Amino acid sequence: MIAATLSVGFLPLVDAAPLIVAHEMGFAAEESIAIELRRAPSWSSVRDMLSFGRVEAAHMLSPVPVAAALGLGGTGTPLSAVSVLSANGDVIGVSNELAARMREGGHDFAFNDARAAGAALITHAARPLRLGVPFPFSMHAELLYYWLSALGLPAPQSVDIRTVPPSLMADALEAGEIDAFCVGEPWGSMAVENGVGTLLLPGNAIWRFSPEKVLAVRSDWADAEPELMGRLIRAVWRAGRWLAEPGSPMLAAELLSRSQYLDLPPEILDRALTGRLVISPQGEERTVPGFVEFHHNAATFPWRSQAEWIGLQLAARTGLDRATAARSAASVFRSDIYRAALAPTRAELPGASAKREGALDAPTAVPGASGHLTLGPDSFFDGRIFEPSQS
Amino acid sequence: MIAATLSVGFLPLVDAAPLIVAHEMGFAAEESIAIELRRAPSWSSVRDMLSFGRVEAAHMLSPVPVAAALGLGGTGTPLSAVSVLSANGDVIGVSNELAARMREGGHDFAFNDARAAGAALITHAARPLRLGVPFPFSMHAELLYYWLSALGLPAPQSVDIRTVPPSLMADALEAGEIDAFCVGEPWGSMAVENGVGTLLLPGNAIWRFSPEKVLAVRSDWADAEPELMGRLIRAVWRAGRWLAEPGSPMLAAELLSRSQYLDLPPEILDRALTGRLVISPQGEERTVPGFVEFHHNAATFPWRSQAEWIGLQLAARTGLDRATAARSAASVFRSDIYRAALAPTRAELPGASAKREGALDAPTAVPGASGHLTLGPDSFFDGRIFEPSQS
Amino acid sequence: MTGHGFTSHRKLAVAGRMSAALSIIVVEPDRDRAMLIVDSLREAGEYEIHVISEPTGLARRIQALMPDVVLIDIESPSRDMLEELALASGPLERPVAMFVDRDDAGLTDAAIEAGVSAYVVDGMQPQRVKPIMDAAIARFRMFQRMRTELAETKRALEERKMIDRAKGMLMKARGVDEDEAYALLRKTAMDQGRRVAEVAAALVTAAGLLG
Amino acid sequence: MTGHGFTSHRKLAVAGRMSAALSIIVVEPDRDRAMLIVDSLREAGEYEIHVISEPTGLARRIQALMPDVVLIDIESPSRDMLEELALASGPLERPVAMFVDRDDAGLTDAAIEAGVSAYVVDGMQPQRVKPIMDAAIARFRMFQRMRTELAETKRALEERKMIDRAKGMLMKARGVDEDEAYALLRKTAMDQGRRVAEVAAALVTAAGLLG
Repeated sequence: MIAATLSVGFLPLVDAAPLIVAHEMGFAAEESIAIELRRAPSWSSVRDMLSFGRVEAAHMLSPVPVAAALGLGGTGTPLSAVSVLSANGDVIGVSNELAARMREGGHDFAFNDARAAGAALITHAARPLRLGVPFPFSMHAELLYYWLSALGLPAPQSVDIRTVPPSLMADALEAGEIDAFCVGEPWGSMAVENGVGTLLLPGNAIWRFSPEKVLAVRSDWADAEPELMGRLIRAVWRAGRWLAEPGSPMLAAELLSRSQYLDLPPEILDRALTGRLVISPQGEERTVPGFVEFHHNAATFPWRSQAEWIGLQLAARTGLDRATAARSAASVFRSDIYRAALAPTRAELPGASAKREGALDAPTAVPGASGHLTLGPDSFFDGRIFEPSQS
Repeated sequence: MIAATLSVGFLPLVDAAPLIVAHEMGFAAEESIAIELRRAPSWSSVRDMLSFGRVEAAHMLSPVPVAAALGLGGTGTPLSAVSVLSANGDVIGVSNELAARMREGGHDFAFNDARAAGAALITHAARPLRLGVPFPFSMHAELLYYWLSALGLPAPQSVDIRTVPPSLMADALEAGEIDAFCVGEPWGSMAVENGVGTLLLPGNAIWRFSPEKVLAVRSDWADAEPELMGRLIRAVWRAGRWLAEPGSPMLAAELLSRSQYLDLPPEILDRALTGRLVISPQGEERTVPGFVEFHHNAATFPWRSQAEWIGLQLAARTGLDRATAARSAASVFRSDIYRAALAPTRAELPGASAKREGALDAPTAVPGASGHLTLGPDSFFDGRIFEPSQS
Repeated sequence: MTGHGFTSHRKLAVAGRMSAALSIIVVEPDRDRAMLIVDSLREAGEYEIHVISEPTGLARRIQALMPDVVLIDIESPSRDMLEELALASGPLERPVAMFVDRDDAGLTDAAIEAGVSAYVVDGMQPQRVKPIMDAAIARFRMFQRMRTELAETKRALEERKMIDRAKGMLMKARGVDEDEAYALLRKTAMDQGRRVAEVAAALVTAAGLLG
Repeated sequence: MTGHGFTSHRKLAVAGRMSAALSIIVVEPDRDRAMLIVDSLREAGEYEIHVISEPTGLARRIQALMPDVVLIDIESPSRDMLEELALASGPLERPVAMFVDRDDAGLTDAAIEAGVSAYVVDGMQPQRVKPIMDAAIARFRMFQRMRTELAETKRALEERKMIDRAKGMLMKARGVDEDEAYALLRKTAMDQGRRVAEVAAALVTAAGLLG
């Protein structure tokens, strides 16, 4: 008995995997719902599909619903993040020309040292540095700003930020419209594969555990259909749990590669899913533990402190009141809904709904709703710790 | 609890699949036995391993235990065929040079007309026709004799038969030591793949349902260890049943391809397992229904009439008394042991233990031990029917 | 002949959608026991229950109702009856629990190989139906996941093999090398807006037909 | 503390081999019920039965005895207890049947996801143990076959991917085309007496290490 068919918007990215898997592997059917996946060409398009009610839920950049709550961008429709879909998963890449200058200057492309990579980029890039990001309100933009600003290049003020849909990032780099980018996989790898770029850093070299995509719904829909939403959250949670099993990434790459989803060779998708990236057209490989995380370390828990961090970054740039922004932002990540939805499952839920972001350098056991739960490292590259005001 | 480890000899052939699958897919373990597979280089070697007690059971040419019972070849150790392992599965191939002459003469290599193919072969081959078979006592030899003799080339009298181990058949053809061969797969396909031969006929174009390989044991071991033997028979039967499932051939090809078994690319093994053969180095394809059969149509039932047919062919060539030979031969195919072993399973067993060989032109329902059972076509290309005297 | 056919719970329309109440077909020849089972299930949760008294009507009712779960109570089946019932109930499409009073024929293996998610030798006891049904559902799901995973993995492997085979055919037919053969497949796929695997499969099939 | 530990049936040596009598570990705190269960099983077939009275010793006994089947009777487990027991019994290596008197916590899903082959909410009733055990064994085997098939299919796909990846690396490193890259892999494999997939895996791993 299918209770309902839910339309869900997504962008062709590796981190749409939990939604694609929930559908293809039957986790949605187990919850008596059908998921109808609608591919969109850009983030503004997905956001509008959701805001205007053309889809019930969406694969969404975590800062988008926060920005909407702060009155930035969007259509004024309040959105809620009822689950995180994935942590990490972005890559920063540079043009081959810039990469060559950085190599000449002695940079080793070790792919794990944000400080060294940032210093080399700042030293060797032309001014102003032209950076491509998929959307103004995105973890991509936040990571770049945090990183470059911490290293002495005040961003976004001193850089030229351009919005380029993920699938066009390689083209923009090739056309010389940008010097570098931060993008979700597989579009960084596609730039490498097409011979137009070299990868410089994974996103988690800047922030070890950033909430990358969320499952977003209209807040009024969340109020009206708590039961259906619970089914969707559980289906997606089971999909993420399946993705974390050792044998799953290979098969997930096959599912994602199909024409209605990413329509790219599975070999390219394997890179992000296994954390083994090819960083240059010469074929150099780098292994990145935790490159993208769908389940472990409570990856899908929507921490109010994550939303607050995002909200305060946005507030600082736009001059909004910090306390108001923190409050509004924190209310967007619905840990209450997530908890209620997962109560009937075997999910281990954290005892608190906010944490000091950046405080963990190593896997750490924390109190869970029943027993213990392990959280992974979530430190920032510069060691700063964010103390949330809300919880 | 593993009751025993049984050593089983085999030759690297596609029709060793039931034994390899019984081990790899855990059917042996389900019967609380372990199978230790020992690869042999030639049929005489497998026979001797079995006769001298170095293995408990073997993948064996169906005529070998019959010949032993008739006092032909072998070491005098009585052997029993406790199950058929596979029906059909051989191919007849010719050298490229001979194939070219046959093509010039108008033969179409349709791969399904034993009469036309035989006539073309007899017309265009040099005299004496030099034929490679894997062993003197083999279904390969019997099929060639039956076919050529029926078409007016008395065999073996008027042909030059040479024994060549299956894996060396392509080399013998390339070296010009033989003009044609009958061999089990994948060695016919390997001759094609190496560019040295063209396939002329599948074995089942001569006899639609011939018992090709049997599970052979020493008769005294069969008496001493009925329980263990039952376990082995059931494990192999389950493996055959699994092989007959639609999704299995592809995976079977992968298992068989491993270095300890056939050590050949799975793509070559797929051909026999799916009945889609590439018959010439030019890549021509032919589809052969029932090319090799591991389960359907009671393929593994050791019909006493099959053994008797083999025995009488051997007797006719060697001048043995027909009645004695028929009796001795029929006692080698142990339908009694097979029935007892499969009683606890869901196998549908035929009511009788002998049948008129060659009498069925189409799938036919026959009385089974409980309900009905379908037998497939088993006709000879020349329409003759063999009436067994024993049952 | 096919039973009382009463429905214990009507489908609820929620916001224009159907409710997700599990629909259950109960095959129970004993009318009194059927009532007790329905009552017991109703107490345990919100279900849409259809009772049929004779298994002969099962296949037709299943076609009509597409139930989420099938519970079959049958005294002491023969093997043929068991296999027929298992087949009719569609055990690969939904959880099926089979209850027998006695298993004289030792049919446990047959029942489980036929795909039933629960085979209970003790008859259908009203107070025990719910936990058995829950276990059957959980087991069916686990099995279904694995079957999906296996099917998808096989499909992926099959596609790769198909591509390799098509490449081999092109290499022979056009005298090109492997790279060129793949480029040709990819170009055809792009031109036709299809996947490389689809183009490869079409090529291999066509060759088989022409063969 | 870990129970009576009696063995109802000694292993028989048959022609230098062990008998294939199924060995069963029964976890049953109630000594009287344990006796009844052992008697009931003995009547039904030839088994080697070990009874332990407390689940705390289970993991150790399983290591020592490597039983074919584990039957666990436990009144009303908490989720933690259930998962711990399931883990200790090794439900992916052998059939495990778990009997609970009451399932207050609704742990059916958890038990089945943990891999137990039977989860029975009615306690361990001596006269019903045998058919439940048979069903658990049949189900375990079916599941095991599918797991094997899935693992082998994944392995085959993985190997192909590895070969493709190694080919790609060679093409880049040596500037050769796909055919030549494969020929190089095959030659290395033949020289080393290894499979192409193994050589490819070694190459890919080495590149990862060097990377």
